[in-house]
Amino acid sequence: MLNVSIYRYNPEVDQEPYMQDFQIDTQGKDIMVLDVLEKLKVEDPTLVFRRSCREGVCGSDGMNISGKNGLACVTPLSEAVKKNKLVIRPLPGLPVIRDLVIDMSQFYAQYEKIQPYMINNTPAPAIERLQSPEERAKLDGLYECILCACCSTACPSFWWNPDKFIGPSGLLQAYRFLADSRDTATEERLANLDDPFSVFRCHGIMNCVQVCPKGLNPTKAIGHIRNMLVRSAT
Amino acid sequence: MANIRTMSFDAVIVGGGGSGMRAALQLAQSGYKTAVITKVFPTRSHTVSAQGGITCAIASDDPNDQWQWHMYDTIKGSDYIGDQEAIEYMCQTGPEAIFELEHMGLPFSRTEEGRIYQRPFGGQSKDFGNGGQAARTCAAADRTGHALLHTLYQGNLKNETTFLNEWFAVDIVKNADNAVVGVVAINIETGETVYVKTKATVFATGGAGRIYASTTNAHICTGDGIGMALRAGFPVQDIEMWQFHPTGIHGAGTLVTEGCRGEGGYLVNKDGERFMERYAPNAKDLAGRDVVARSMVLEILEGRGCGPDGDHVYLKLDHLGEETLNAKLPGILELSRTFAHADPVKEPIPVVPTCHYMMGGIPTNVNGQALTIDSEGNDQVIEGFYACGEAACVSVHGANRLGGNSLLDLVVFGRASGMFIEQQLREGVDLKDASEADIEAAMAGLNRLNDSTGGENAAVLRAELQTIMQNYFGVFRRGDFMQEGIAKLAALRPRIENVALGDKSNAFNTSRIEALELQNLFEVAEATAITAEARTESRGAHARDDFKERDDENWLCHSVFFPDDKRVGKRGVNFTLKTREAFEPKIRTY
Amino acid sequence: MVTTVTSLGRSGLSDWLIQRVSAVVMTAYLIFIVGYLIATPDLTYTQWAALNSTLPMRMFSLLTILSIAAHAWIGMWCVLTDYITVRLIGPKATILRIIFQLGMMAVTLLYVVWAIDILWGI
Amino acid sequence: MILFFSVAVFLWLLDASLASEQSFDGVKTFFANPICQFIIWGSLAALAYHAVAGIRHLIMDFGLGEESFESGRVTAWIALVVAVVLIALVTGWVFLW
Repeated sequence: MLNVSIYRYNPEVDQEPYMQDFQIDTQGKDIMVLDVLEKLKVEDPTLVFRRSCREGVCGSDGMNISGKNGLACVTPLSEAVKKNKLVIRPLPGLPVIRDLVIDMSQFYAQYEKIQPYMINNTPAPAIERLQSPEERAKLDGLYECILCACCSTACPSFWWNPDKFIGPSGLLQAYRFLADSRDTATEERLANLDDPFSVFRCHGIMNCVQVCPKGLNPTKAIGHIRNMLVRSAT
Repeated sequence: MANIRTMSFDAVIVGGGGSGMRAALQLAQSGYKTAVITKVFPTRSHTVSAQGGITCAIASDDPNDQWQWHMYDTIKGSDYIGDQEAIEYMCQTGPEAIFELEHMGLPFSRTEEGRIYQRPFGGQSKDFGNGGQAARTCAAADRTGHALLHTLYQGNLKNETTFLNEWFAVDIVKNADNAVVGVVAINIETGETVYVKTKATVFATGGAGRIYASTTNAHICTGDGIGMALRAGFPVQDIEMWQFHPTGIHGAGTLVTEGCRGEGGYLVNKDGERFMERYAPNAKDLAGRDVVARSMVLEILEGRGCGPDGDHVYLKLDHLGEETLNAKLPGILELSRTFAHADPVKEPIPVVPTCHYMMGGIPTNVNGQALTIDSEGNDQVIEGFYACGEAACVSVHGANRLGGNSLLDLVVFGRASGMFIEQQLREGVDLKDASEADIEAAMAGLNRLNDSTGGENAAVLRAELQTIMQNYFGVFRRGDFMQEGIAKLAALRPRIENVALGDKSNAFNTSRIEALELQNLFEVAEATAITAEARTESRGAHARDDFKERDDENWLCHSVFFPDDKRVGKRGVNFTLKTREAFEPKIRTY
Repeated sequence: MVTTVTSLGRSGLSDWLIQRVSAVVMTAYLIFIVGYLIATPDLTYTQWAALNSTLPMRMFSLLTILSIAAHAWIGMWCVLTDYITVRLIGPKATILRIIFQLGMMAVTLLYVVWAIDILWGI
Repeated sequence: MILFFSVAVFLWLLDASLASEQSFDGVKTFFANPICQFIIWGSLAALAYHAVAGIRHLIMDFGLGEESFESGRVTAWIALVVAVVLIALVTGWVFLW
């Protein structure tokens, strides 16, 4: 039997959050953490968590699994269980709505702030805008972000200033558009980032890199943004 | 009790996936007050899981490519019950829709010339089947759906669409004229129930793959739009047509893109034989999906399956080399390592045909207007009601969808619906307001669930439903078996209508949502079962042991399921092309 | 763009650059002084005073103290805006932070004046 | 914080050592007092650690080490080891000199 400890909080009932212990028979199989949650929800329908694609591409089920942020659907028990115990908490740093569901509006607000869309006001050609494979390769490691918030909620700078520091996820996306040969708003984008908080609160702690379930590297992207800022200023 | 808050919009789109967001984008750009009701944050929608690409004749891989060839492939793929007018519209408009997406920033992979990279997919040919394999599927590595969905969300952010994120539409509100004037929806976070009033209700609610036990579909693919439409008394079309994708990861059900075979991968049985050469000598592993899936099941049934239980076959990719795999199929490497514990660089992936796509849905015309059929058998537009994407059956897929055509379907018809509604709104839409009683009627199901006291666990009932569908309505079907399945479903209905609500709280109550989803799943399953039993032929994805041949005399038509009397009717297939004479049905071989 | 009035350079980039340049200056000074002290174990007052009264050395020391001031200002501002924020401790945070900041600015200024006084008072 | 206030200590030292011959000698005797030694040691140790970590950051800012998580981990360890060595040297210098 596997011991599972889960963070519980229902604002309608509970004065404050608590950890609830469950036991589950996994029959020794190396299933995913999400499978465990699904099984537990059959027993206890009041257990609440988000999930959708169950294959690590939609970003719904980001949570703190045995101390590390990750996606429940692609985290096997063999990685998450320590001493026959699995501890599941919501992603840290943002308000909890209920159980493992957090209020991500602050996270999304930072994403929206970087103007996460292509800006190119030159007349569009009748076909696609051409882009060489080399130029396109610059977007690899950037466009794959699934907005799961594992990185930003692992970042102390984001914990302290979630309203001012854009956070690793938003900055990765900021660089995704800065790096796109088709985007023409580079100067405007850089100007919007050149304050002491938006980018420069990154202190290179690299928690984001450690937890990203897609293996992306926001710290590196932030470094690129900084270099672009330096170059544009000189 | 009907004293609920009303929110008003010019247009409301239910569903924040690819087609819903494409429609919303069109309307938001036009300046009309548009809202998207979506039960998950938009980028969590199932479009995100599409991998291989979006098929369209943009003439990048082959400068001489023609949309007419794509049209021919699609009609042939549909086993001739795809509406030719709709297919013509899709293939012809496609390039424009793709270039728009590119201009919006979709990070397509590129060719040396800087154009969009295209890869071969199943069922693709040049020169109307005479020029060999074509490469027509536009790709962003093997994450095309993800790239597409995020790009569309970004476009909507830019145009300031209103998003009702994590809201769940419960039922359709109809006025005295039987026109659709909005939906009742729940804000999942607070539990508040609201009447969302609008002049145009667009259902872009996606598929319902979760009616089967083994599916590539996300947990959220529960056919909510189909369930709502059926409960409102509106018919669905070709709902028996379910595509089984040849390559779902054995055990997990996770999708492995057809692009793997497009890039040169192939299937082998336990003897290491490339068996598709026997079933489809020309196209081999790139035959239509229905053909490949059936061949795989036959291999397994005839004892040539792999693994200790002989219940799957292998997809071989290692001969492509690590570099190609990393460049072209990075997502597949990740998925296979995670879910199959197999590294495709070194070993084959265990795969099995898995429920993937609902070809049927709410019948619509090319403008996205939902249709019903009157007593004389004529199409009749349902005022105020639209559908696009997988939930709709504009019928570009007929009895079998070609790989890469779903993404094209959703952008082309999401866009078309948006453009048409824009025009309607400009001309003025005059629908009677819903009465208290009308709203009350739409609340009935939810109220009954909220007041429920006894009943069985939703998860248990759902599993039972999925098992029935898997066992009786799978890749191969047989009349007596299906009748048994229908009887089992009939016995299940009262139990599902009486499902227990184990959590009555208002704060982010996912149990309530799952109970409502279960009822939607059931409606889809029942319609599927009854229609499948009625179609006494084999066509496309619908393969019957007791009627092995295609029967063009009786069944070269759409099936239409009417929920009120659970009757299966027929509707003619459109054989009118604007640009040339229609393609007549031929025997379909690959 | 997040606007703020109490940071030194107002732009994140200039703050960041100042932080790096001042760090280089301080490191150089530190290495020089430590090296000098190790190289001359029996340091006398005369040697020490002579060294510090040359113009280049005075400039170097001055530059260093200015670097310390800027470096500390930016660094402390960062720490204060991380931990003493309205989010963490409520509306009194702003007042509290301004008090801390004013105190820090006063001390920093004092350091600079004091240092100039020392260097040119030899 | 420690560093910020230790600036005062160093300035005072500088002031005293440069004011006159007597006060220069005063500084020398000051160094013999264990409590004062400890204050100096603490300030220098903090400075050493801060400087090493700062230099690591400078190096990373120049994009060396690919900014990968692995190199981050490795350089953090290196920085820590170098800092410990320096602090040991500082200890020797302050207390044994």
